[in-house]
Amino acid sequence: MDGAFPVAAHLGQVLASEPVGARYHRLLIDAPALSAAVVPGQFCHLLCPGLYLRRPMSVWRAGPGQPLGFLFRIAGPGTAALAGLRAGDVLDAMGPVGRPFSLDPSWQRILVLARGVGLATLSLLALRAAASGIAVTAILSARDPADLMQAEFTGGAAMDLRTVFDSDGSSAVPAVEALLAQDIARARPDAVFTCGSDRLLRLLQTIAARENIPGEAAIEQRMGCALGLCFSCVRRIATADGPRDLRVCREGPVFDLQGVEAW
Amino acid sequence: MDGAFPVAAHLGQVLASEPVGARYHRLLIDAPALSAAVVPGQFCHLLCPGLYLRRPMSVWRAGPGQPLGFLFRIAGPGTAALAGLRAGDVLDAMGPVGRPFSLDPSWQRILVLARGVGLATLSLLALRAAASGIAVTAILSARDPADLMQAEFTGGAAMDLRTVFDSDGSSAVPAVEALLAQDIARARPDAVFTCGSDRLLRLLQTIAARENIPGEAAIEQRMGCALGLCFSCVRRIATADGPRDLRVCREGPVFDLQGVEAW
Amino acid sequence: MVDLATRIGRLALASPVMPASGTFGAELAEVFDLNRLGALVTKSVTPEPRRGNPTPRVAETGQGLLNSIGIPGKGLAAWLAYDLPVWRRFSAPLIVSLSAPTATAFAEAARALTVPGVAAIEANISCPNLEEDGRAFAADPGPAAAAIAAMVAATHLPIWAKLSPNTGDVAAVARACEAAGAEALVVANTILGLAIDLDTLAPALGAGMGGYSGPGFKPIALRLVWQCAQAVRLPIIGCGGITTGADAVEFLAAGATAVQVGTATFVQPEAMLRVTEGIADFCSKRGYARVADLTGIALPNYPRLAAE
Amino acid sequence: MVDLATRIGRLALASPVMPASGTFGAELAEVFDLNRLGALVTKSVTPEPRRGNPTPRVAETGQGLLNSIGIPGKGLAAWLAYDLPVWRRFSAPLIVSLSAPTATAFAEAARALTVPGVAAIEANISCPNLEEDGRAFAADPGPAAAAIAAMVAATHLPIWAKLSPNTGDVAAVARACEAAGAEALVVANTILGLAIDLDTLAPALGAGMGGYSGPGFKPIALRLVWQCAQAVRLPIIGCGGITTGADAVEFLAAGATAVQVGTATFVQPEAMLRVTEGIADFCSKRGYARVADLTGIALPNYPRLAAE
Ligand SMILES: Cc1cc2nc3c(=O)[nH]c(=O)nc-3n(C[C@H](O)[C@H](O)[C@H](O)COP(=O)(O)OP(=O)(O)OC[C@H]3O[C@@H](n4cnc5c(N)ncnc54)[C@H](O)[C@@H]3O)c2cc1C
Ligand SMILES: Cc1cc2nc3c(=O)[nH]c(=O)nc-3n(C[C@H](O)[C@H](O)[C@H](O)COP(=O)(O)OP(=O)(O)OC[C@H]3O[C@@H](n4cnc5c(N)ncnc54)[C@H](O)[C@@H]3O)c2cc1C
Ligand SMILES: Cc1cc2nc3c(=O)[nH]c(=O)nc-3n(C[C@H](O)[C@H](O)[C@H](O)COP(=O)(O)O)c2cc1C
Ligand SMILES: Cc1cc2nc3c(=O)[nH]c(=O)nc-3n(C[C@H](O)[C@H](O)[C@H](O)COP(=O)(O)O)c2cc1C
Ligand code: FES
Ligand code: FES
Repeated sequence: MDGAFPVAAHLGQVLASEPVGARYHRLLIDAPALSAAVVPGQFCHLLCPGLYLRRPMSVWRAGPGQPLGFLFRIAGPGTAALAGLRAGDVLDAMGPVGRPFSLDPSWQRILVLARGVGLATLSLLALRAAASGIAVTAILSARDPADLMQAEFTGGAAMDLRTVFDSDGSSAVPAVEALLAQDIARARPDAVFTCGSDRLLRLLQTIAARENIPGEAAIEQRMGCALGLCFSCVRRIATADGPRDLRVCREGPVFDLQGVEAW
Repeated sequence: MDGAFPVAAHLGQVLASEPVGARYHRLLIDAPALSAAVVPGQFCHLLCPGLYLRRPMSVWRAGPGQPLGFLFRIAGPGTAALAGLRAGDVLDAMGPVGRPFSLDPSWQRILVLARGVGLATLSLLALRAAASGIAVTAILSARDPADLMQAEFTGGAAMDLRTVFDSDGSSAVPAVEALLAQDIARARPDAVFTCGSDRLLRLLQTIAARENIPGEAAIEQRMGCALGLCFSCVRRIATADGPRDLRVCREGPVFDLQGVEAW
Repeated sequence: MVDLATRIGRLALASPVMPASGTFGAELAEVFDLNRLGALVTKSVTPEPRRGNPTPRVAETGQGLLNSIGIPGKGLAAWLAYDLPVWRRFSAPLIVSLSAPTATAFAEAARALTVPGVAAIEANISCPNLEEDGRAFAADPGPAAAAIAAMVAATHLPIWAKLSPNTGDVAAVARACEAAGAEALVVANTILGLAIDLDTLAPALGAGMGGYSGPGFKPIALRLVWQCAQAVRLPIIGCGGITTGADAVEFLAAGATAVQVGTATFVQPEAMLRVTEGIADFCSKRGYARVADLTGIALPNYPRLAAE
Repeated sequence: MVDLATRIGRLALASPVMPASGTFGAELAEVFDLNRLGALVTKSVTPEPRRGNPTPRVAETGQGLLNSIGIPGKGLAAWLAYDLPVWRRFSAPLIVSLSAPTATAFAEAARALTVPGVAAIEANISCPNLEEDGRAFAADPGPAAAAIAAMVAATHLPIWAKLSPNTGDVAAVARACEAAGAEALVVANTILGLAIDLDTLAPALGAGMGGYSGPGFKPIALRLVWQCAQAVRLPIIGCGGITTGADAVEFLAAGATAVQVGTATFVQPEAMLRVTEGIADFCSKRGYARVADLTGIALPNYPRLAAE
């Protein structure tokens, strides 16, 4: 990785390509330089065999000497093509790109609220926090137990886990609100993070504002270049100088929790 | 093969895919119905991986219970893609299409004059003739001995072979003219056939006219549909009612020897 | 069972899928039963015999085809004598594509084509005229309307106007054709393109420029349908790069009542059957009883009355 | 060693390869050294701040990209204050793409852009105006010439006219821009296209129609260059679907003196370097000492004097 040119298209061999549950898929790639450079919250722009545009994908696993990992829902042709990759195939991953999550070594605890593929985006943050001795409270929301990717999220690290489901009503906003209040009362986090659900984003904004806890959210938008060139990926963000259309690929995908306008 | 619908796109497994010399390639395909239906001189329209249009290719080997064979020069992207096929891959071959060579069982002998990939087009005719007891005189022209595909042409059948080369000057038109005159004097053919060289086509026209021997030539033209729909493949042909632009894919690729206008 | 029947002006079609002119012939009956098509559309017929353009007449571009065939043909008289009887053997309605050098010639030819067995005339006022840098009747509202009006006056047969992408204002041309009495619009013909052969450093086609068709042309053809559907109330037959049922559904949703399939047949001779099945599958999966229900569903001003 | 130097009117470029407006930014310096480019071309700057179009602003078509970004930006004053200093850090000549609602606004903005560090103004008179069904200045010779003439009168900087495919007669527009004093033509901007999202049965772009770019657009852009090269003697900068050196050589042979690479950068961030290397390889393999020797080599009337 050339210091002068931090972003590049890396060709990495596929080490593993496996379905996760009924709707998700996992890729592990041998791309040492890229894997070592990624910071939690950043993403890569992936070339999908047979399609024209790249597709943005959060980095789910990364680290010096570790394979680069992606965990995604098969949503359409691009992700279907990625899921079609086999061990030994080559993946063209451009990155690392995007503004990462903030993680202050002096923090004692963080709280993570994730739903669906938001687990993929927040998992690496939780792992790095746990590894650096920061306690992690993780509230994971899914359709039903079968759809929850708990092991994929924790990666074996010790966390205070709460799981809520649509199937038993426990994922309803009032229920999650009670759970959050309880947890924050029990063990107040220094920061909160969320990804994957607009409903939960709005809920966390309210509670964090009330409790006066800083936080960040990772959001999505349809992308062209993922390099800050095309302005196709803007989302409305409240900033110090008022509302602005900011680029999810450049000023994001991680934004201050209170800045993200729900849509 | 449905009698009512003789032409179809057949999906056949690649049995063998091998280079032949430095510039040529050979494909053997498992496509029983198509292989059994082909008559010498006919061709197939082949889907080339990664390209949009099909490419026309003479059938080099065919027959009930035998694999379907193509022998081609790597001329550009389409043929390069075909040469990239591996055993086990699937080839989409549309056919059989085109007007075949005439072969009259009562004939004693035919003479075949072929150059370059013209060998691929004329080989099946020579084989079927030999198999039905018609003697074959074959004059094969090539750059040099290394470029000659003699074994690919004869397929082990007994023929009176003459080979001429650019490398030793023996393929020069006057030399071939002498050779032809000699051969015809020695063993007069009931019909002559040629493919692969305009120079040799013109030569054979002159001699066959003088000797009053019927003949046919197979010619090429850039194609779109290969089904007679688009009129992209026309060549100027002299017919009973004067010169006409005829479709190589439909009224051809085999035409009366004297009808083909050299270009 | 999805109802595939649709109607183009006075004409009732059993299926919304038909071939595009110049990419179809009776020869295709060697591949499948042509009566499974909504209609049969001939190559463009011209009043006089034409030899067509120099070869090569086709070239591949990465995502489609460039052609400069040049409408070769034996001329109208010979067509009536030799080709029409062949077409009469099929039961699907026969649409004769007509191309002519002047409005008067269009009218005379339309009169001559007013014979049993011809269900409608598709006026190819859009074939790029390479001598004039690709300019065609359909490039401007005036000449387009003049040609259509002349034909409407000359025959009781429905006149379909086939529009060209090679214009600065397709909506104006569409309105002009509607006002002139066209009964439907076919949108669209090929768009002018070019490819250079790097071996020869000369145009890949013998004629220089050519008409671009196939998948790479689709987003443009779809946009033309979208613009026309908001400009006129005539039924529109969408055409351009349609290869799958999904492609066809995009055209129907953008305002088309039927579709034509051209270049895709060169790649897969049974493409029109695949497109038909694909449309039916989409309708049943998504709960549309009639393919006609899809027409214009994506338009801002939907429901659109045009197709009625 | 192949000589890649070329000249666009008064401007000498070290390489014929530059980015296409709206697909480039200083951010790309994180991927490679931008001074390896023949020139730097900014996103279109507008006199007033603009928010741009609703999302989604891009959609994939099989063979390219549809976009309806809508030229968002902070406006000319803020651009001069905040962006120009950033661009000044690079040594390659800076071309500012300018878009404005009226000829007068174009002229005033051109005057304001006449500052050290700006090498030329690329007049984006072709950006599809979606409110007007995609019609733009560049759709007709009159408005195009008016805008160019106003800018030429307002600044000593070279004015490059960026033409649109969305016109019925690109040659006429090209001649009008030449007569109005343009120093070069950029051919071309995106062509209007559409895609329908089959899940929602609505346009895939928030704005409805969008500009089509990428490989599927290439044969059309190449044809536009071919037509313009035969209509004017101005140097032409070819643009549309260029992804490889071979693509670029096609444009040069068709009459271009330089090329712009846009959407390809979204797929391969180093695409412009690959294109540059590909052109050099072609020249050395085929024995051309200077890339300038390729300009117009495929034209019927070659040698063409325009590029001189
Ligand atoms: C920064 C970022 C990180 C992401 N990380 C992940 C991840 O870790 N795991 C994961 O499963 N998905 C992730 N996504 C979403 C992923 O990019 C899309 O699901 C993917 O692009 C869909 O492409 P497709 O061709 O499969 O489906 P398409 O047919 O392109 O789209 C299918 C559906 O996905 C939506 N979509 C398409 N592109 C995007 C996009 N760029 N952002 C949001 N929605 C989109 C479409 O609107 C449509 O509803 C991320 C998106 C962004 C912007
Ligand atoms: C009826 C018929 C039978 C043929 N049989 C054989 C065969 O048995 N073996 C063989 O090696 N080749 C055969 N050819 C030629 C073969 O079709 C072309 O070499 C092939 O299409 C080239 O495609 P490409 O993409 O590899 O090269 P391209 O880049 O498409 O073309 C490379 C060169 O081949 C020429 N060419 C392209 N298409 C055709 C075509 N359809 N006909 C003639 N020349 C063309 C081009 O002008 C160019 O000079 C046959 C052609 C026809 C019409
Ligand atoms: C080889 C070829 C020949 C064509 N000939 C005609 C013609 O004679 N008359 C006509 O109106 N359109 C003609 N067209 C245009 C098609 O009818 C159709 O409008 C165009 O190809 C777009 O559809 P597609 O992308 O499905 O091919 C021709 C197209 C091709 C490819
Ligand atoms: C996302 C995007 C934004 C664009 N913005 C502009 C613009 O602001 N001004 C302009 O003149 N052209 C703009 N264009 C057009 C490009 O400059 C170029 O003319 C067109 O994309 C064709 O080239 P390509 O196929 O190499 O992308 C834009 C294109 C894209 C894809
Ligand atoms: S995707 Fe291009 S600016 Fe974000
Ligand atoms: S290739 Fe279409 S008619 Fe012969």
